[in-house]
Amino acid sequence: MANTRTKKGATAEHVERRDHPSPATPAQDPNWEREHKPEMSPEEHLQGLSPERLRDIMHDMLLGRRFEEKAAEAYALGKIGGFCHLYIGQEAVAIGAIHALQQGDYVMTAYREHVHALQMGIEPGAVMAELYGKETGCSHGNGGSMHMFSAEKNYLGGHGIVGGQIPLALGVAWKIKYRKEDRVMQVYLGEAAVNQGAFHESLNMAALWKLPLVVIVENNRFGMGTAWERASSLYDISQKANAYAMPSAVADGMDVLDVYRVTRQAVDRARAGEGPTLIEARTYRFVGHSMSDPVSGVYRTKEEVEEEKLNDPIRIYANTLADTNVLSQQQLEAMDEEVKKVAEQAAEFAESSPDPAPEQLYQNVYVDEDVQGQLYLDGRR
Amino acid sequence: MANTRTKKGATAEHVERRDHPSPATPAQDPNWEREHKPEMSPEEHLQGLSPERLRDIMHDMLLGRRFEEKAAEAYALGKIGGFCHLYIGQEAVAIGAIHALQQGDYVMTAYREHVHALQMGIEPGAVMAELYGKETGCSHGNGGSMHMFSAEKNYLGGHGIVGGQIPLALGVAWKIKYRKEDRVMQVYLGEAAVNQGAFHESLNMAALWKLPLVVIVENNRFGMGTAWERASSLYDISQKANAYAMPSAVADGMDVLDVYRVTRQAVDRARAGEGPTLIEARTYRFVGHSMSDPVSGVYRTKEEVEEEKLNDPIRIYANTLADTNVLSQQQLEAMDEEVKKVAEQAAEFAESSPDPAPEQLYQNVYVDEDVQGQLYLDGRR
Amino acid sequence: MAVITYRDALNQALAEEMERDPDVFLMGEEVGVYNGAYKVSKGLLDRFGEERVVDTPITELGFAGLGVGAAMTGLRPVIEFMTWNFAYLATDQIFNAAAKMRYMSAGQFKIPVTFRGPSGAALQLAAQHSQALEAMYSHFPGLKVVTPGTPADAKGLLKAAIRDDDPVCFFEGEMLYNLKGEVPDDDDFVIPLGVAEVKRPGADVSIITHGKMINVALQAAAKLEKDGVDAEVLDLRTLRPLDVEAIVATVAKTNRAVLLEEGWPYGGITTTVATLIQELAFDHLDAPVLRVTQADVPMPYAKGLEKLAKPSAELVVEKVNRVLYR
Amino acid sequence: MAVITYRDALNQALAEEMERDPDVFLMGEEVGVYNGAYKVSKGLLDRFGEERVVDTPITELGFAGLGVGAAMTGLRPVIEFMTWNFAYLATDQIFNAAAKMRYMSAGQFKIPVTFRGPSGAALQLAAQHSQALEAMYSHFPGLKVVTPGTPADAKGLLKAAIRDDDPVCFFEGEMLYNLKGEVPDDDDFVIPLGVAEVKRPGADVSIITHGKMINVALQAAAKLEKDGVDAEVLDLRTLRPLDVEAIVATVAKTNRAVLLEEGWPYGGITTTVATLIQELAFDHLDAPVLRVTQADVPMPYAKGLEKLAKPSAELVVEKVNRVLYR
Ligand SMILES: Cc1ncc(C[n+]2csc(CCOP(=O)(O)OP(=O)(O)O)c2C)c(N)n1
Ligand SMILES: Cc1ncc(C[n+]2csc(CCOP(=O)(O)OP(=O)(O)O)c2C)c(N)n1
Ligand SMILES: [Mg+2]
Ligand SMILES: [Mg+2]
Repeated sequence: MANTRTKKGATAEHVERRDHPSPATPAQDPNWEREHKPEMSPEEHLQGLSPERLRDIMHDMLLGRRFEEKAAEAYALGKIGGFCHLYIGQEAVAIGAIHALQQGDYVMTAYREHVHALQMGIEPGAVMAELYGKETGCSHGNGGSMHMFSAEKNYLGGHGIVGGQIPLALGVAWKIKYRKEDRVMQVYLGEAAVNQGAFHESLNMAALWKLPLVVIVENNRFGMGTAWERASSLYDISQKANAYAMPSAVADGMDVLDVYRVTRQAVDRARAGEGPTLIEARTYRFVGHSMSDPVSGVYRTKEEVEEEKLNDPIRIYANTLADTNVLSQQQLEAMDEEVKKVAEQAAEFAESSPDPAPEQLYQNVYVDEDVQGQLYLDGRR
Repeated sequence: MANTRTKKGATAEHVERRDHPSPATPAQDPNWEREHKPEMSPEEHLQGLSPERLRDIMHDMLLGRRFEEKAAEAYALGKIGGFCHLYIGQEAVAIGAIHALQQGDYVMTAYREHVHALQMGIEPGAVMAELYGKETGCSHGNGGSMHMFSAEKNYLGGHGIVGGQIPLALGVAWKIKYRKEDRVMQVYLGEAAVNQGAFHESLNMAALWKLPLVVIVENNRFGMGTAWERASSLYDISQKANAYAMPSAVADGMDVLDVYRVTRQAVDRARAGEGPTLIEARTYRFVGHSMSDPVSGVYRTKEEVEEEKLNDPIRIYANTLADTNVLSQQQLEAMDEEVKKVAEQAAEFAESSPDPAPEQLYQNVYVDEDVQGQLYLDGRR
Repeated sequence: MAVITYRDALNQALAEEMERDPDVFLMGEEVGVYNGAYKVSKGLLDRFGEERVVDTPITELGFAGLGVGAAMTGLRPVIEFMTWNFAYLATDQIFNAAAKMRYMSAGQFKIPVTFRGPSGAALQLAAQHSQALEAMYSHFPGLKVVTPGTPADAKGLLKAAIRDDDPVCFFEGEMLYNLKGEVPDDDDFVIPLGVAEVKRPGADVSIITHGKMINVALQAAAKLEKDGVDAEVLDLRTLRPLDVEAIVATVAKTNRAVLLEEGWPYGGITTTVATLIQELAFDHLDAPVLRVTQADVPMPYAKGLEKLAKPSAELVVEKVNRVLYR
Repeated sequence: MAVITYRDALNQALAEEMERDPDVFLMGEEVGVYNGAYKVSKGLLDRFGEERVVDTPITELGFAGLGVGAAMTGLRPVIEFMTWNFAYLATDQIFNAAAKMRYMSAGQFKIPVTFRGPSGAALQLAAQHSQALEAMYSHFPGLKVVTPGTPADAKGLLKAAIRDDDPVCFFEGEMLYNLKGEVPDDDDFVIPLGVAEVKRPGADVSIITHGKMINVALQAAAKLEKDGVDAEVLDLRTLRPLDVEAIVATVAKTNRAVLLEEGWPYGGITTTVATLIQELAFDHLDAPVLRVTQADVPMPYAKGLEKLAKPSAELVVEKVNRVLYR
């Protein structure tokens, strides 16, 4: 019923509202992810990336997947608390997009962030330890799954308010231009965040001031249980960029190399001082919204999920690398074994790490130390 | 210098950012207001309105103008306090648009609202008395210039937060659809409010749910001292509607009949259940932003203002009515004398009205009366 | 009387009020197809349809304002925030519009809107998702603020809030949804706003609190009983209107008070109550009024740190012993 | 020492800090071409250019967040709200981002942003434009809150706020901009945050206040002097950090306190101060601590009603007489 309702809100009536030819729902469009994708030969498709680089990308995809599978296990065992939002099925987006960055560039995203954090170079152990709430975590246990940070790696979090990271990223892009630095700011948001006022305000300022900002919408079609077409009167997110006279592009979010290709153009433009770009990466979440949300049943059918899983970005990329003789099935399996070990070791590291010391409770609220109860009014100290 | 800066932020660089042919600034476009206006004979231009109706419209235009001139006098004499934002130069917008409404329709706007309040049928005396802060004012002295209301006349205020009225109007439109009423909600905002998140969030929901909402942007080119092209990366406001798959139109905000024509179409569509429309009415403010703001000098030149005054909406309309023999110069002057008296009497009424009683201070904060100091914690009573 | 959960009590209140008054509708994120992020609206979409149980885009500012506009023209909206942590985005509509519209119009409009949702810290949700913000909302004249701590109060007070003609901010304990308790079945079981309740009578000291913390207060009272201290627990239930009489009465009875709240101390509810006590019951006081609140820090994620940050029965007992000079 | 206005003192502070540190920039509505809605930034655009004095679209949420993001990566933004009444729209960025970012990241980032603008009621601006909201901001750990009441304090404290490595909310009195006073010329005249000041020494009663209200307090003290009452006026100056020692010291000296603030009473600054006094100076108190605040209503427009709503020297005198049992 959820789905009839979704479809209902999304057929004729909906199309009529949109002055745009493409179908109203992905379901009606078998070619949804690939809608705007150019024809390329397998070789062209490799974007001229070196075999090493191409293998690194596969390594990163596998690590993201295995790491989160491990995290899911630990969550089930109660070793991880709070909310935990997995990226399984969407890996091609962050991994393809971050591969388009250089040293010194910045990344910021929402709460579905484990893979972004790993991709920015935070040690798997430090990411897992953060999930465990340990002192060795990348936020020393203060942040958890939704608030990972690494100043050293230019990974700026990890934010829990839908759309809240966009103005923050705008500020980082502002700083880059202010200091005339050779950097780019990349910010990620789910498609549901596009409806927030913060999106509108930020994109206007980014375009008005030509800031080096790359805005990547991870369109996995759902905001929790709400299908995009039930939340937006316009289906094509990339078209929203026109309201800001901002260039935009659509990427196949299940094809890591297509994400790389599209993002690379935007990153180069930003670096050249030509301003921001809006990228819609069309992807799908193979798991529930968070650990408490069933994979399917309420707002999407089992069939839909199964069908989407045929587009598993890892399988798609594995085929690309096989077809082009960059990586054999054997090598792939060896790589997979290796990253499984890394995830395993990350869990062991987290497990064996100490809890934060009680003193940490009152540390880093402010830069200053408290002066005789002037800062903390709880009368506890 | 203000203006060079304006121009700077608005020439080549700016055009390049826009994927739209029209000039980057009104200044560069002598035909700015009329850009989207169809060719019509003087008679067609009358929109088939009866001579009586056409004369009423002129009466309303003159009343709005004379009323506010009177208010300005009273303000100079210190009889009116607080902020006072005049509509002089923009009268054609609210008057043309409200003439497109029927009994039972609603209007809501921002703080530049005297003419809207009058046009919705609030007695001039009650509007002036509100400016004077008298008990006989349409908000009994609680609201002042920015917060006039009349539940009886379906005039819903009078709001001081830029963009704040848009979600409120969305709610009224929601109520109309919820109750399946034969009504339309008309909301006004200045062009600077378009950049607020509230605009984005509200237009999406209005279009998604096909609510009977007519959104009228009073584009007078400036938000206080900020020219539109220094605040928005996209020049054409009407194009913003595309981001919501919403129909839009541009009206000549200096031509009351063009505003009527364009608004009427949107109102009819809303009434027919076909959803919201965004209207950009291109107009100009002949006076300062508020009483404390000089007419020109800082952000616009005296020359610019003088040039714009050649498009005085009252003169333009007077010519239309003269050319079509609906109203002679003589009749016009008689009408003007009449409305001057009305404004005069409004001021006398306000002057002679009593101040609010002290008891009013604690009335209408809540519907309930206070129960032994449970609601008001100021220990004063 | 049936024993049901706090969640079901709220669900019943919503269903009964929607049944009773066609102008009542529920709007918010995931309230419909998903049956509510916390399942409070379970079954309501199927029962009342898409017109009255409305899923929104993620636009707190927009749909909060929608609720105010709909209320000012005659509807009785119930606006759900998935949690109150997200409602900062809507504060302009709540504080500048909802709280002031009636006053600015000198009574021409009623604003019978109810804003509701889970509040306070759950388990390890970290700084942005663990905030108890009722104090911030109580600051504003024009708003009413309600914080039920039991299933019965949840039902009776939500029905009262929906029927109330003023804007009401209704804070549900995110950790209370599964709490069970006796709830009258009566369709017209309404608890008037502004009436506190003694949840445990006692003679030696008053523990004054509200919402989720009444359970912490009762635990503390139980511990104290073992030490021969007879604590009275007063549940404010509604913070605005505030039952000042009940506060003064309990202090006049015990001459000692410890105030407990889930949120932060600076400008917390406990500061207003302490201020009123020392002003209105000065001569009754045998000791200063002491307080227990969240540690004055953003909520950390780590389990151990979170536990330290939250108010506890131990901390309450410690303060009680201090006001008893033991 | 030169005698200058509160406005010019702020302007000097901005200019000196921008001169001193290239990472400092000013951003907000009308701060540039228009020289500031209240002319606080007069001349700064011409002096420092468009890169460092930046006019924004009307997007409080967006540019407040911009300030936080720029601060976390090394700049020192000064974000002007045309008035604090409009900052509700930005509270998500201030409360969820600025106040918590350092803590969530366990100290990996500093957030040296200053949010500033006029606060409180001017003359007949009505409900939405007349709000004194420092209490709301003081509620949040992670923020600092400053409320200067004199030209010298305005300059010294704004310089301190800009140099401070934590997020600071800086409330300027909208009615104080033309107030004149002596201000040291010294480029390094900085007043540390967290240090209250006795603006008038006295022996019989303490009037504790902050910001614009110190002038009301001094008027009251003058009236009282005529009746032979010697009132001490303590100006808190910064609300977070709060100079608790100074508060206890003045009460220990006079044994009586009347608290005064411009804003609303529920959860107001005066509730926190009253709570601290009765807790930390209980045995010093010869009378309950009383308060004077804005009437607990939205601000009306009409001149006479507005006057009634605002705190006044008369009301302070009345409360002082009560704590003196006269
Ligand atoms: C302002 C705000 N409102 C609501 C929520 C609760 N919430 C968390 S995630 C989510 C859905 C977001 O969907 P989307 O932006 O598409 O990201 P995805 O989860 O699909 O990656 C919601 C409603 C929130 N965190 N912040
Ligand atoms: C949220 C908010 N920010 C700032 C202000 C201060 N302000 C009042 S009017 C105004 C300019 C608005 O311009 P526009 O929307 O174009 O309307 P106009 O005055 O031109 O009619 C500003 C910035 C406000 N009232 N509300
Ligand atoms: Mg999504
Ligand atoms: Mg304008």
